[in-house]
Amino acid sequence: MIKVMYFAWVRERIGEASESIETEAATVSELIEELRCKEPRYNMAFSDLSALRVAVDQTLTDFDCPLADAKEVAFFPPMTGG
Amino acid sequence: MIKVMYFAWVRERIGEASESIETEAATVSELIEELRCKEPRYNMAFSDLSALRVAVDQTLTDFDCPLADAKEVAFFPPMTGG
Amino acid sequence: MKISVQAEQFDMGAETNAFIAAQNGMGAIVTFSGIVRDLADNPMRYMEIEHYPGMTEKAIGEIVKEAVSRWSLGDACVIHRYGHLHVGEPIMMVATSAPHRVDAFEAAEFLMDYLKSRAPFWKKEVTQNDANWVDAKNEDEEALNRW
Amino acid sequence: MKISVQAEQFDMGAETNAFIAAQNGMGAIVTFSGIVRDLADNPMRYMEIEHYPGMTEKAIGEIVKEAVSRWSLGDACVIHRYGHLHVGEPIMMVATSAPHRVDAFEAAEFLMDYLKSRAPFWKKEVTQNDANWVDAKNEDEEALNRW
Repeated sequence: MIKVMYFAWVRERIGEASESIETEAATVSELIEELRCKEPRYNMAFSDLSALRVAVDQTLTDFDCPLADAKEVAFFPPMTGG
Repeated sequence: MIKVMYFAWVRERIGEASESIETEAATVSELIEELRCKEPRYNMAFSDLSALRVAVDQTLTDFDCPLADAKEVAFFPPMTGG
Repeated sequence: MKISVQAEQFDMGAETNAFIAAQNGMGAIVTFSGIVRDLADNPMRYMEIEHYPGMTEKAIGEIVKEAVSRWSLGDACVIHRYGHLHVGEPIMMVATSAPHRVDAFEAAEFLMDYLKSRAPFWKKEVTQNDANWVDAKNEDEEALNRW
Repeated sequence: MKISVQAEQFDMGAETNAFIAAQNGMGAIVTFSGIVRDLADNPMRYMEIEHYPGMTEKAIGEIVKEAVSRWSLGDACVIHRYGHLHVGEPIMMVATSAPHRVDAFEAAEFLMDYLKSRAPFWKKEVTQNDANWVDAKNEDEEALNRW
């Protein structure tokens, strides 16, 4: 079980802030493919990966990142702090 | 008559903050030569011109600056504000 | 080394004075504060800032640690708000202290550049008619290249 | 555009808040303050700052005018003290406001670099045993070359 979190417009498009997912995905990319197949709202949220960023266990990383032992994966647009 | 002012260690070496001087000096350099001839304390204060800065009528300038119409000439070390 | 991620307003002047009072032997203090600006075309009702609790504090902590390792600093402070903010309110501040001004300035700019693009905050501008997530700017991403 | 050359202490926090309160539509505020540091080897009794009344205000005014012409600023403020100052007291501050952070930062650094070497102030450090005029640093003169 992995906790998957969504922020900003990713959260709004998917319609929830977080969910627990049973997955065998070995990488972030594989997890994204699984999610896109679930429902159209996921497919839409993940349609342009260049507009998305990912953090695994609260560390910013890229889509190749392996998920072995990962507890928390978060998807969000580029950050706009400051 | 020109008002000549001294600041920081130039003031301390010469022993006064300002004086009025009757001069025909055409430039700052000529004024300095006149002052150096006055008394040893002036000669000492002006012995190393690379350690001095000059302002004519409250504007930083260089030793070639003409004194025609000048009302106020000030000598001081490099500034240390901020 | 104060890091605070908070919903509450804060008083820039009071935070500045508290930061300065805690310094010892530091000749240079730099502060930056970001203020909510109104939109050019459409009055903003409020700004909503979302963040990623847990990761936010961790990311800011790492950015501050990096600044302290790169410059000769006495101290650094980061305060960043989330939630509902109104026009004119402070969004965030950073403060740095150093023996000399170049370190204090550079470290403050470094902190700001990284907080902009690497701390998990997202701004939404809410007007009478609509609500838009603020787009990240290319120039903010490019600003990281100078460090 | 506040410029003050004064003997009196000032309150950094209060000045920062007053500066921010006077802004309109500015997203970025930068402040710098310089604090009297003690000497490494010898406790300082006080710092004496001499200045050139008249020229000081004029020189600072020209430096501020130059900053306003070079960067997109909302406002700028310079406060600089003279006379007797004690360790830990603020010597001076600058504040800048701008729509965007890069302008506010660069203008504040420009103001500091020019105030250091082009405003007629001279610092003297007075200890129990002696009193020394602070030497201008080559690096401060060189800092002007980047602008």
